[in-house]
Amino acid sequence: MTESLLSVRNLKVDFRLNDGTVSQAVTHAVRGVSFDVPVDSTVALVGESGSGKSVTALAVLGLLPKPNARVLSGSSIVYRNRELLGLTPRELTALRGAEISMVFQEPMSSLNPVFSVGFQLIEVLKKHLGFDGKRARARAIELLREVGIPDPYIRVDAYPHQLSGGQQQRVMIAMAIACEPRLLIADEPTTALDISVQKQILTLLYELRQRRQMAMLFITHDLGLVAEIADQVVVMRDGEIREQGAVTQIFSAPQDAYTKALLACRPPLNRRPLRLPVVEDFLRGAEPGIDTAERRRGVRGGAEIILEVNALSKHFHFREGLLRKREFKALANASFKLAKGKTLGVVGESGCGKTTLALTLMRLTPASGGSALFEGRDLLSLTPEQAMPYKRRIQIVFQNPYASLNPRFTAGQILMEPMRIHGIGADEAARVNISLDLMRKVGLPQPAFFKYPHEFSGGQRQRIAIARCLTMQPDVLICDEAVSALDHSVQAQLLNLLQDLQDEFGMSYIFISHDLAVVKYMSDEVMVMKDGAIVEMNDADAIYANPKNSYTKQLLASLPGQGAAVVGGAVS
Amino acid sequence: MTAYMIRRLLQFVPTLLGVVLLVFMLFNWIGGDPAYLLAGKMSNPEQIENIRRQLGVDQPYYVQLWIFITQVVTGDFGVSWATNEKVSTIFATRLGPSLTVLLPMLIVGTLLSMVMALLVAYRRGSLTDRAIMIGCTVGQSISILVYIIVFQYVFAFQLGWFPVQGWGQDFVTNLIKFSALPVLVGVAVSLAPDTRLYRTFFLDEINQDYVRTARAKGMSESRVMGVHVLRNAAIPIVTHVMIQLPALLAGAFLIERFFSIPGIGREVLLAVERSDFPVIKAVTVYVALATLIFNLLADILYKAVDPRVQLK
Amino acid sequence: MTLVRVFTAILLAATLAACGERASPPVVSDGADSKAGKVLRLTFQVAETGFDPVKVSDYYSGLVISAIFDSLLTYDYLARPAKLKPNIATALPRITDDGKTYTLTLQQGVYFTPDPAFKGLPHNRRELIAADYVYSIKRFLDPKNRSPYAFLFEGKIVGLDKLAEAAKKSGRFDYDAVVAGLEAPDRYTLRIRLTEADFNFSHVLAFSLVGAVAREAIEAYGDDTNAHPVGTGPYRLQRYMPSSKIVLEKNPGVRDMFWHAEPGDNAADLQIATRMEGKKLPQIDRVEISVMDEAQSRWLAFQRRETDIEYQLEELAPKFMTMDGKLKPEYAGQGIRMERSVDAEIIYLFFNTQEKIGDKPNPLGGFTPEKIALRRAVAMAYNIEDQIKIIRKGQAIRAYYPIPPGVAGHEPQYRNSIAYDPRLANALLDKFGYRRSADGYRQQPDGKYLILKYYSSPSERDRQFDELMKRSLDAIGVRVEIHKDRFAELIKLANQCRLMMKHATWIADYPDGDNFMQLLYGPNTGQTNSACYRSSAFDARYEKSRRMPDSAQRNQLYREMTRQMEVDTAWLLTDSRYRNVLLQPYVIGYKKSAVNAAEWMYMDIGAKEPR
Amino acid sequence: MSAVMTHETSPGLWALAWRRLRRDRVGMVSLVVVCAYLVVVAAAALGWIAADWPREVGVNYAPPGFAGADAPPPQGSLTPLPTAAAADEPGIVDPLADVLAELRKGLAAAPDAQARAATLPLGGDKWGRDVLKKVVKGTETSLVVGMVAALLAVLIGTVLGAYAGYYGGRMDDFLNWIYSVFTSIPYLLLVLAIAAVLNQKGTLTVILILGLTGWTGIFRLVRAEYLKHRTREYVLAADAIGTSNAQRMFAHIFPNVSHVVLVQLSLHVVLFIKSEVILSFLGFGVGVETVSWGSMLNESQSELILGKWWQLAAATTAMAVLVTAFSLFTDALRDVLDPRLK
Repeated sequence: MTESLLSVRNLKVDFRLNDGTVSQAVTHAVRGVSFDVPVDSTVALVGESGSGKSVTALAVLGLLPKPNARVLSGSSIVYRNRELLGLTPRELTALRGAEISMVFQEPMSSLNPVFSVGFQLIEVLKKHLGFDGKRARARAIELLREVGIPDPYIRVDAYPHQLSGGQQQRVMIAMAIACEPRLLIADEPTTALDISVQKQILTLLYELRQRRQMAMLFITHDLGLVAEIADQVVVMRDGEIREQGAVTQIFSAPQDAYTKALLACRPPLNRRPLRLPVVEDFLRGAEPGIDTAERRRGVRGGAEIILEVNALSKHFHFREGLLRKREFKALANASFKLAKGKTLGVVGESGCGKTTLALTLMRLTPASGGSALFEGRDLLSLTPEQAMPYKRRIQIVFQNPYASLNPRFTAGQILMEPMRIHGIGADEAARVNISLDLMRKVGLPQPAFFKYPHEFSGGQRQRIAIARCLTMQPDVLICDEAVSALDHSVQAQLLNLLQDLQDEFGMSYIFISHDLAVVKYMSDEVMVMKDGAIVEMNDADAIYANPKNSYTKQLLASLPGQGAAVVGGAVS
Repeated sequence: MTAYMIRRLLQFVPTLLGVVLLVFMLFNWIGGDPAYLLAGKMSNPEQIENIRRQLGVDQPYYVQLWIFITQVVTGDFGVSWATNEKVSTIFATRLGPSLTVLLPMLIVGTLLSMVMALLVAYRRGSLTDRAIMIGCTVGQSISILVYIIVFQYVFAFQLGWFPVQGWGQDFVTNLIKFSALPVLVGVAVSLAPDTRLYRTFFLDEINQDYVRTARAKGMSESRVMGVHVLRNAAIPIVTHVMIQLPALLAGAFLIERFFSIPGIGREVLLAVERSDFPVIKAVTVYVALATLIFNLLADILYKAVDPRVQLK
Repeated sequence: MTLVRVFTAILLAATLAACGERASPPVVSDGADSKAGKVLRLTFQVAETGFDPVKVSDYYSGLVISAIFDSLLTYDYLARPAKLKPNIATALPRITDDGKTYTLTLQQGVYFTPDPAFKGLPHNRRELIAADYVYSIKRFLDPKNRSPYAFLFEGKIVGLDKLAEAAKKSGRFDYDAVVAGLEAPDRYTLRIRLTEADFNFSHVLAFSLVGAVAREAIEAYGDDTNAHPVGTGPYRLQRYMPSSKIVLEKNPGVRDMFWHAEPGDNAADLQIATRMEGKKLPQIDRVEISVMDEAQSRWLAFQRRETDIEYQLEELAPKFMTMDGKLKPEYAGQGIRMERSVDAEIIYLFFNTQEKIGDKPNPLGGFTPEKIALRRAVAMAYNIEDQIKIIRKGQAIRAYYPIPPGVAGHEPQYRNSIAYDPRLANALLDKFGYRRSADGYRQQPDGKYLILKYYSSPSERDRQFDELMKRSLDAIGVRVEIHKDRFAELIKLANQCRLMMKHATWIADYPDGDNFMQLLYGPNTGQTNSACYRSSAFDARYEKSRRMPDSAQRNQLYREMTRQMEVDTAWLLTDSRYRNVLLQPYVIGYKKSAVNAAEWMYMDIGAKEPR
Repeated sequence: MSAVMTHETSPGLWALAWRRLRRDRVGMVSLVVVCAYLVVVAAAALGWIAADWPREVGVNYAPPGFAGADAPPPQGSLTPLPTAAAADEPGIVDPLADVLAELRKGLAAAPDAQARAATLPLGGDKWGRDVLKKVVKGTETSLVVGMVAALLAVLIGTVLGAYAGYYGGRMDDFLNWIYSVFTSIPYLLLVLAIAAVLNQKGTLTVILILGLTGWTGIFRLVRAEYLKHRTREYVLAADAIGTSNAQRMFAHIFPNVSHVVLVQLSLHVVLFIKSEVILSFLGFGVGVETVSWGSMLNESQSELILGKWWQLAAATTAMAVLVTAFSLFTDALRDVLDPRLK
């Protein structure tokens, strides 16, 4: 290994869970982490939520939230032979942005909304390079061009909200590289972006690093991404390093069970195992062999149709000018059929109308036109009273497990409520029995019945949400990004559960996600949406193998491992 | 933008109509009959009837309401029943003194509490922060009446630093000499709650991601707080101040009364005591209008300081 | 950028503040400020309403009006009881025709202050003539002016009411019409013919609001006459910020007047007379009046010598006075003087004597013995001594007689027949069957719930009266409910005989007993007789008294009437307030006017020594 | 079957909030102070203490005990004139003359007036009433006024805000119209107008004035909360399972905005206690049958300059301590109920 630019030794960070009161529980966010970032290379810090990866990154720049976080003694962060822990504020500010800079996850909130991007760039140049206003502005425009912002002369005066998410992240990167730092720390720089944009940003970072010969500490939860960009990989879990090594070694011969699990739990693109391996399997030591049995997907002609959607539209109106109204078509003429017992995957980037489709089908927002025939009746034209018996037949699981359960209800209350409304179960005792039964089915322990949502993890909450739907024995279950907010290892568990339930109850799924791999794994048919319209629909395997629409092609091209040097994601 | 303004201005109409109706009902229908007061010490029914005719209060309610609405539209509220002074003159002449006290009070108070709030927000959780916050809470818990009584007694009377009360003829004298103590009282009263409020504004901003970005860029703490945080926190503060002003116009009556400042608030009290309906009507409508306009101004100003805001 | 806006706002405020003054009479252009000369600074505790004599009724507006306008007659500055004296008239009126015709001759060479209204005349001014008084008196009855003092002339002057009646019909008062009872046979003679004999009409002519206005000015200023007084008096309005600041300056063209008065037999009067006699009037060049609502502010201001004279500090009196009515030595030592007098007013608690209030029975009204007993018991239970000692802070004297000191007809030796005696009041109520129910409060003799309603306005002062009333009536087991309403509303209710019990104040319009005794005259119910008291015994005597000049016979009638009122217990007379006027050491010649007129023209400012 | 399960008590959000509050020292001290006041209020309301506050036990303006007594004032200069019989004027007959004469004879000699204290613990007011007892009684009135008025305002604001925010559209337009009308009218005029309409009826009027004018801020906040919550996924989920609008508004959303309402309730108690003082100054305070901090401060306005500072000091202190404690408690409450801490 070459000369080390940054070396972290035995880093320990404690967090006080602060709510303004005196003594608090302390969590050990980072428990003795050591790794090196060599000159002119990329080190990826990989881990799921709570692994301590971001805390480690923030500790390098001394940006840990002041009153709550504490770096324990014995820790050491050495940058070019200088100990960073214990620098004076003045020394730190001289270092930040000049020698070491950082890019964050949420570009929108990380840029100051009330200053133009030019102002924010110029600020750095003035501070560290001592440029005067004119020179700084010229340099800012140059930087914007370098990170690929079109029309940099104009955009330099734009405010962050006037740029797209990808452009905002480019501006962040421009700010980070403005003073030619030797080390760039990128903390999940692509996570908040649409898939097609993710790819561009990754490429940009990759190229910049190469061109400028700076080192990069790349932090991510997505092991798949790492393959394309990193030289070294550090895998973290619960504040500790599970494994570190060269990227090829990690991908080809992972030593740690957790690393192995992380690699295996993503749905592969080229196969469709009956079950996805989960972390527990690996940690238990019972490393599952490659399951050769595969699930057959696809809708064959003549399948029974449970839901037929025709020309479904949803328009929103915005005021424009004094009297004019601008129409925004969130959903335009969507028509499709859902086969009984099958899964229809819906993919598309943010704003494509996926969620509007779900809400409209659920009658949660009124449709502007079209019909949705369920057992021959148009669900959308029913009166609220008429719709009541159909309500339980179509149910939905939402994306955010933290928002979709009423925090003031216990799990039991959440499960009992729909049964009471629809008169399911003979009496309360019967309903309690059904609830407990379902809870077991979705993998929740019995005492959970009396617990409140905040006592559950994200995955457990989604299980409750699923159980809530099951109480009504729906025929159609819409999963609106139901697993997107979860860690990959948890995603796998939930996907397995959904699959098991479909097998048991024969429900039809409308599976909405931006995650192409997950959709492919789960779906019989896939529907691609863009700007409120369905651009392509076909059997899952067909569409992935042979996309017809140019947009579909573009989307699929952004899948990790498609056309990149290193084959990642679904390494076999 | 123009379309937005026009639409907002059109929205004034129903609100003003509501104000007109409510005021008309409250004061005309159920409120007092000024004829007896105006009739003087020895009034006979005939005189009362004459006065009622002169004032137009003998007309059916719908006619009076219609007259009121015409007055609102034309902006001509006629003359005060008590003094025969033109109502528009009353309003115009009382506005100056009110503003001479209110604006310095608002400006000094806002600046002071902003500085205090910024300081304690930066040192949040520290002993200073807690001490100042508890001090503010205590300060806030004392009635404005006590502030006025005690300040007037101590600063004007015992120490003689200020005139006890009064109002002069030229702006500078009024501002320097007569407004000083009322402004001081006003600032003392508003300092505690405003500091507390602005502190929360600052705290909301301090935890934002862009602050971390600014630090990561190597900006000094003073620049982070004084430029990045301040500019963002200024948005709710400016709005708060703008929206306060019309309410203060009639709301500073205690200060105006104790310091004999011929402002709007004192005029309102006088008008109510005298059942001077034209003045009450005018003040209500003007203040309501001012409230609406200042709300609109606050929104426009909001746009000026916050580029994210789109006025549609 | 925010700052720029703020400064714009300040500039705007400055502009507004500069426009904050109402335009003063535009002729005043000389640097009156620079040669201000002797300045008298004082305060009003209540805002004035304006300076058009026919449009105002409040005390403070009246004071300013008395300094700007001239009435035909006036009162001697020092003589007490008040003594009439010619002012614009060359002598007291010739009263002929058995008190029905009044003839006066005016001084020549008296001019109105210059004003643009007199455009075209030399120096923009005009001489005062008898026709001005004709016009000025007519204005009181013009319906458009809705004058609060119309009653001074209503039904009194031959032919004038007919003109007013016609004006009500046509909507326009014909000032050019000839009125038989109001004539100016020549430029300087005024003849007034009354509908019936009235020997007190001279008081009306001396009333400060019956001053001469100029028709040109009134017509020129239209609705705004309240802010543009144009008179002949010693002062004119120089600067006016309504409800805040009034500045008077010496009328530059004032007629020659010299200080002369008849001092009473006391040292104070004599001292004033020695210092002032023969001086040219007025001595004070400028009077600056500020309106200050709060007594605390006024007292602090006086103490810091921001004001020269302080008229009324009732509730703060203990601050500067000892219990026996002297100025405290620490203030006397500074040379501050106090001029103490009793106001020509009475304060009384009236009981509604009508049997019904609206359509509900009035537990307090009627003339059956048990109703009188209830009123008497209330009167005996009400603790006047506490009212004077605690609410008035000792700054009032007991009132026993409906006519206060200093007013013709006052009886200093009169003995009241109702004394404070709650024990007797209790016994009286027991006797008449007002039994106590379980909660300790009394019922009506017929077993009905007894509840008395006392009315007052929502001020801190009135709250003290409420407390006293409740304490007093609790002592005899009578339940009282306090009703609060705005002043205007209370007047309305009083005129409609809808108030059961309330304190009322009557301040003399002119120093004659009739002004007070009419308060109990039956036909004045609905006007000034708030007790709605109707007693044939009283009314007969009152009617008789009206046809008499001030005399012993009239006083005898007044005594009987007073006794009758006591027997029927329509009122409980409580007190008349002291007026403790504080004067800075250099203020000379102050004596409280016998009527509501300004003293400033008779006063002077001496040299101010450093404090 | 539920009987089989061991009923583990699981801490709900309220219980968690309480746990957090228990750890907040300032918050707990404030709570204790507020509770102490409530105990005093309860005791006063039940008549256990200060029931005899109207009794005049001291000399007028008796100074507080620690300040020492004033020199006794010289005996009253008011010597009333002897009374006369009505009959001394000819022709005037007093119908009660005989009765009175008879009764007068029956009355024994007047008992000696009770001796009055020269000093009182916290001084006396102008009638010689005990300021300490007045403060206690005033605490009762002011706190009750503040709490009941706050409840009223919160009730109005919450119900209207819930309807406006939840339903949106026409309902929102209409309620917003009422809101903007109320907020556009100068508060002073609104108070005076409503006071005039209600007529003076004592404590209840004060509560009504404060409640009817003070709901607007709560309305705005609750409306915003409902606007936010009605599109939250848990509400959509509740809609999806077929709950009614009323169930969603009150059973689902309300518990989740209740912390906002609770904090507003607490804030408004303080606000209204302070507003009561201003109402008293305007003459629309409580009636003479009771006493409040506002009426005391208002009385003491003119007393201070006479050197009688104790009523001002007592009322101000009592109020400052409560309001401070209440405000600090509100802060603590806001902190522990902050949904971000869940």
